[in-house]
Amino acid sequence: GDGAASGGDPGRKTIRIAYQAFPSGDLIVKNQRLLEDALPDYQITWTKFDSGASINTAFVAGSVDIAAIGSSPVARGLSAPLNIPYQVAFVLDVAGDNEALVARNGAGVTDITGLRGKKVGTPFASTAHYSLLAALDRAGVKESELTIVDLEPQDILAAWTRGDLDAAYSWLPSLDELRKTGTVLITSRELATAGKPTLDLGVVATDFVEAHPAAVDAWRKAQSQALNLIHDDPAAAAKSVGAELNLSPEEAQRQLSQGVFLKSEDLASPEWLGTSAAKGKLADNLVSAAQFLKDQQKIDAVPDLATVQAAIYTVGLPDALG
Amino acid sequence: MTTTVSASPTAETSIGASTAARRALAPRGGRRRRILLRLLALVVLYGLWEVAARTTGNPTFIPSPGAVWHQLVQTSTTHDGVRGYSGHLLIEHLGVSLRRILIGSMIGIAGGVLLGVVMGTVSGFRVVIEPVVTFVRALPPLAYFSLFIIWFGIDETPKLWLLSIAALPPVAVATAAAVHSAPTGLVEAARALGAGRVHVIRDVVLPHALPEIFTGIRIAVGVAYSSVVAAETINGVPGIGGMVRDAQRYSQTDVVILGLFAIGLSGLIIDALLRTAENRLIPWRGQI
Amino acid sequence: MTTTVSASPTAETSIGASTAARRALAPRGGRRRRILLRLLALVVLYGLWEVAARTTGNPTFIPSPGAVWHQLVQTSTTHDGVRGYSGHLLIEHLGVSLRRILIGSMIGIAGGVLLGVVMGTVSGFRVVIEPVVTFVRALPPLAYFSLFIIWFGIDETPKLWLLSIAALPPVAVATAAAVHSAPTGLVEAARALGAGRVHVIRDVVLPHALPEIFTGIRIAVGVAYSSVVAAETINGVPGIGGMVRDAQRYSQTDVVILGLFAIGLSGLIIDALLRTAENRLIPWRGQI
Amino acid sequence: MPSAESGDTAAITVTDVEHRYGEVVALGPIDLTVPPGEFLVLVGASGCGKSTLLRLIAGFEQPTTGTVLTGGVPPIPGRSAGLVFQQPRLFPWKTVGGNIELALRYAGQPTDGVDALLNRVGLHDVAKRRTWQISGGQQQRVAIARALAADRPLLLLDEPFAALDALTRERLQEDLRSVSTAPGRTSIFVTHSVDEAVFLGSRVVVLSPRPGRIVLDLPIHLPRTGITPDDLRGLPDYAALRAEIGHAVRSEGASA
Amino acid sequence: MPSAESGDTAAITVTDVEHRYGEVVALGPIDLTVPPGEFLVLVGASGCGKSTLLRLIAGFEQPTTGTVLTGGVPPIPGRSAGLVFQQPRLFPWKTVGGNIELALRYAGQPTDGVDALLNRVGLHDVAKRRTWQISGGQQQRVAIARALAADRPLLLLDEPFAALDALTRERLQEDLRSVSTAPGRTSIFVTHSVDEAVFLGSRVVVLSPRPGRIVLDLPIHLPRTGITPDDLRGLPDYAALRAEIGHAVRSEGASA
Ligand SMILES: Nc1ncnc2c1ncn2[C@@H]1O[C@H](COP(=O)(O)OP(=O)(O)OP(=O)(O)O)[C@@H](O)[C@H]1O
Ligand SMILES: Nc1ncnc2c1ncn2[C@@H]1O[C@H](COP(=O)(O)OP(=O)(O)OP(=O)(O)O)[C@@H](O)[C@H]1O
Ligand SMILES: [Mg+2]
Ligand SMILES: [Mg+2]
Repeated sequence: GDGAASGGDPGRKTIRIAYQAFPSGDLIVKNQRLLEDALPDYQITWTKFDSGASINTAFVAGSVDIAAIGSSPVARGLSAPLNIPYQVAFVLDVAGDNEALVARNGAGVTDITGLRGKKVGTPFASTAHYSLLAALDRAGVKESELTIVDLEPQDILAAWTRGDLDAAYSWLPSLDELRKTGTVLITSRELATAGKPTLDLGVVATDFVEAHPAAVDAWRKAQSQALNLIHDDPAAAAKSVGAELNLSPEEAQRQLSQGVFLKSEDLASPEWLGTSAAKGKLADNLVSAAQFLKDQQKIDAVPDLATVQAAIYTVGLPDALG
Repeated sequence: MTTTVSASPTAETSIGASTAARRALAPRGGRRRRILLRLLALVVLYGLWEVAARTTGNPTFIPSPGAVWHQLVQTSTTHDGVRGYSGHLLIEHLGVSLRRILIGSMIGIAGGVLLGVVMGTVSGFRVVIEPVVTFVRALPPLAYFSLFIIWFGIDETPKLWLLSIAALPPVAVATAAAVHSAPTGLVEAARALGAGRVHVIRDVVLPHALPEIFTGIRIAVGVAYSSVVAAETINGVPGIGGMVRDAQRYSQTDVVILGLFAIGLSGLIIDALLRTAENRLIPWRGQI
Repeated sequence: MTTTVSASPTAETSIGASTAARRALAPRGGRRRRILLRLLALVVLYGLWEVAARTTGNPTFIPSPGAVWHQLVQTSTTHDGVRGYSGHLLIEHLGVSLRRILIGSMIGIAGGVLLGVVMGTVSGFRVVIEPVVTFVRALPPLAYFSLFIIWFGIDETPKLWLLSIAALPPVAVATAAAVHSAPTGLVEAARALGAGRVHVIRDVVLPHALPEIFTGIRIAVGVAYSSVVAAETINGVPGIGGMVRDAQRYSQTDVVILGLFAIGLSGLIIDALLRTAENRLIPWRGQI
Repeated sequence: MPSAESGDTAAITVTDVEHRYGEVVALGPIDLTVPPGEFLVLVGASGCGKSTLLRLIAGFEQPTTGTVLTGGVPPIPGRSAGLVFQQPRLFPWKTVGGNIELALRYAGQPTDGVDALLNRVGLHDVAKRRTWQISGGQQQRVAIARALAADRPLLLLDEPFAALDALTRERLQEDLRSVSTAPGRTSIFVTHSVDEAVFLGSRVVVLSPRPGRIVLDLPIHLPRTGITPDDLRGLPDYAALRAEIGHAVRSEGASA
Repeated sequence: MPSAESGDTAAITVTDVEHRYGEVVALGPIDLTVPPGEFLVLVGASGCGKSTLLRLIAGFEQPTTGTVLTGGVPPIPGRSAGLVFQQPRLFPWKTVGGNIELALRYAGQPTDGVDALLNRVGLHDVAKRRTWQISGGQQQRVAIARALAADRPLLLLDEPFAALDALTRERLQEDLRSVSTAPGRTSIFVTHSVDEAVFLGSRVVVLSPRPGRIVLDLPIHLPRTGITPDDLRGLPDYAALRAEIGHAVRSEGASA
């Protein structure tokens, strides 16, 4: 294993990208080889990861340069004790209707307050977990008033079918199955509007940013190209995503349609990344996610806003997204 | 390796130079030396750890002994109104998991011995069951665990199933192999005395297999132990595996290490108990 | 269980009624019967599966045999420009994983035998190493895998480490136990003939331990097999474990089942090879 | 052999039996009929097939050709006959007493007979010992005691006294003689001692070296009762029989 | 014993030795000095400690009290003496030939001597067999051959011929006698046969029943060369010695 970190070596023309199997522009970049075409003299390896936690671990090991990762793990990575030296350089998507809290028909739950004393499943440490707790908080339900069960999405489905769960916060594709026999209590889209968005971010190791700024630019360009494709030619986008996820194009398109994909020009807006002059609200969002983790006793301390802002890579914005 | 009456079962064996006299001395001088050696090893390990932690200087890489100690205190007490880790004390996490491991191992061991004996003695049964056992024991628990949820829900049952299925194969394989190589001479001797099939199994085959069965059991308990995280991926809190998993996802390496220590140390104790039982039950070791 | 020259090593053993004559017949009549019994069992299993699939009617829970077969074809061919599953054919996934399992097992087995022999013969060494081995083998791979990632990166090395560490303990425990119970009489016989310590180990202790070592190896390979999904949680594609995990995440239960079949069947083949080797190498089974 | 039908219990009929282990011809062809009540002593060179013959009669081997019948039916191990193997074959997981107790239990006897049986073979204070904590001769005696636990009409003994000193051997010989004179008792006794053969046997069979065939089948007509062993040995017939058997054994060329 | 210093190779000095296994007193106290060249035959009841004494001299046991020296130094197993155990103790993972080959290799001898050694103990065609595919007497002979592989000045034999027929036994006795008359050869030979004791020994030691003590220590002065075995057995001295030893063995009460 080339665990030894050498991302800071400008002479080394390799990019190690960690991706995850959720529908996003990242998969289009991979599938259509946008980055390979843009950087022909770089050797690019794509590695699939199945959780933000393992990507954080890989960053600690110095095994990856660029990654697609949820906002919750990023908040953890930027906080003590991890303090991973990486920069948030892209917003891949915002959770929309593709993540939701669903109550099982027959459980007698009609709204979030009705969850008191019930059993709710969600994958711990995920964006869904974060959203669930945010939703409970908003509805004034204390975490101790219900049982939250740690389950992977596919296991949620199994337990759900058996009737072991009263509700679940999960994402596609298992969410589709849940909705068939349940009612949606809240979606991440609503939480986002209410100021608790969960996002999938693109992060780049700091030493890689410093050594290969041009490559990072090319990567951001490729990502915005993919975002534009999702908006302009959903069918073509779905085909690529479907190929990566072993899904039919129709199914991929349906899943894509439930997420929120920013327009590339929105990325540099104050709402998200912002610019070098004025960092966007993404930093506040990450700080509040960290605060949430601190309350959960999962991290030692919440990083201050300035630290997080320094970890937002806005060099060349908005033009760099061309 | 001499034929002595008084050889303490825990006396050290050293081929090539052991005599009755050395043996007789071993239990005393040996115990002291053993404890000293182990203490020394512990100190050396501690030193290495401390040095490694200092030089890397990254608590996610290698948390310092102090940090782990601090977590031990934190997770064993109620502080700031929070009880231990995820609302349970360390000892509670460990207790719940130990219970699961013990029940799971027990079921697995009982099943394994039974299967092993039947496989070793009833050929018609073996022909069908042996491939099934071999097939099943190659399967990764993580791959079929979801099926367990479908069948058994998310509470204790699937965890116990997983642990049982993890513990069964080593015992079954060891038992079947040992039964299969029952000593012809003694089997014949029993039969010449009028022993029936069941007698032969009870009085010759099983006693002869006992040492190997014990080896299988010790391996099985180890495997069950090392499956506890897998078993507790689902609804695993309280539970030491669930705790470790949780800590891992939040990169709380010190808690992970603490959990590993709790698992490893309790594993050591259980293995020591098993070895004591083994030495008691098998006085004829080395005499066959 | 009689003392015969020609007893085929695969002949069936049935305590209580086997004689030279029966044995001589067994290989032929036995083989046919064996194959018939197994075919029958397969047919019965298939029937049960088909019925279960039909009655539940939910392909996410129990996919039908046909669906799994379809996936076998799909993942073994290039269709619609997509090559197999995740860009690799089933056989490639399996090949990559088998390579990992074999290398990992080999390292683990070599290390296990070495450790076991040293633990069984050098008492000073055992005192320190045995608790360490017992400690380590209780640790769940899932708990320390992230440490491996941190130390060894995300490529082959951590996977091979995990598989080696999974395979080592059964072999080490079995070897140490077998070495520990080396037959006093034969050890003395060798020493009386002038054998030195190393000779005794090579010519008495190891041959005597061979059956148990083999049992340990068979268990170890099984454990390595069942750890392949854990080893391939990170950067596991291509790899059968990575494939299964991926499929699991998308509730493609038919692919999961297909993967389980691939794992189980290749496990069966490897175990059969090991047993053949065992029977060849240990003609004295049952004679001691 | 027509004589097989004559004895209906514990008689042994070996008809035209040859035994091979794979390629190795170990025994025969042999014809032998033992009527009930006989004490047959089997003598022959090392490797001539004595143990093989006993195993055939006990039912542990099937003859390659020919038939073996005991009491008119094919032998079943553990049913037809008691057997003392050439090696003690004690169970190491049982104490000495435990070994005997097991034998008593298999024989359906009360298990308090352990000490009596041990006494009978001249052993005291060893019931609680482990099987490897007694000497070679003591092990052999435990094996004999184990076989005596069941009171079977047919007893097969494969060099049971080989590891015993003269005195112990003589005591056990006398015990065996008194047991085997009970009506209907049949014994086959393998030994290398010609003296023992004449002393114990009502008939002595000498086998040729491998593959063993019968070269001498000699009835011993010595007084069995009302005579001390020393007087018995002093009889002129005794010396003559010894000489005849010794000659038969020696004249049979090289041992295998 | 002062005489210990007289012989500087292969002499055995047993001084005031007692041996216990735990509580069990197995042997002694015993004093015994064996000068080089002696062929000492050890006789005694079953369980009197003969094997124990041999194990002490071979270095496999340490005396509970007293000292054992061979060649003036404490014995080291496998260095000081060759030893034939009471049981054959063949390695089942080796063929018969493999067992002998191993012994030759340990002894630093060329391994092509396997067949010669097997011939010497009267075995042919068994080199390729497995150890459980030969008879009990054949196993015992393989064990003897194995011990003969190394040409040691001190040879300890624990009832080596117990399972052998008269003819084979006589042949091996002669072989052993010719080997042991080589200068400087010392042997200790355990047997239950008084005849064998007189025939082989240059000295016979009789032990009392457990715990064994020396009750008779008898030098045998019979012509060793230029006489046929049969003539030797015909000498009047021979019969007298037999009688004396036989009497000593018998008079020693009950066996342990
Ligand atoms: N399993 C076997 N495979 C091949 N040959 C065998 C086997 N068992 C015995 N033999 C051979 O068969 C012959 C007869 O063996 P058996 O044990 O009956 O001899 P025995 O008369 O009892 O000899 P001993 O007096 O030495 O005990 C011997 O030559 C022996 O080598
Ligand atoms: N390991 C042991 N533990 C306890 N007692 C033992 C042990 N080994 C031997 N003995 C006892 O010590 C005594 C001497 O044993 P040893 O084997 O030396 O006798 P032996 O003279 O060789 O007898 P045999 O002629 O029967 O072989 C016996 O009474 C025996 O029961
Ligand atoms: Mg025999
Ligand atoms: Mg002895």
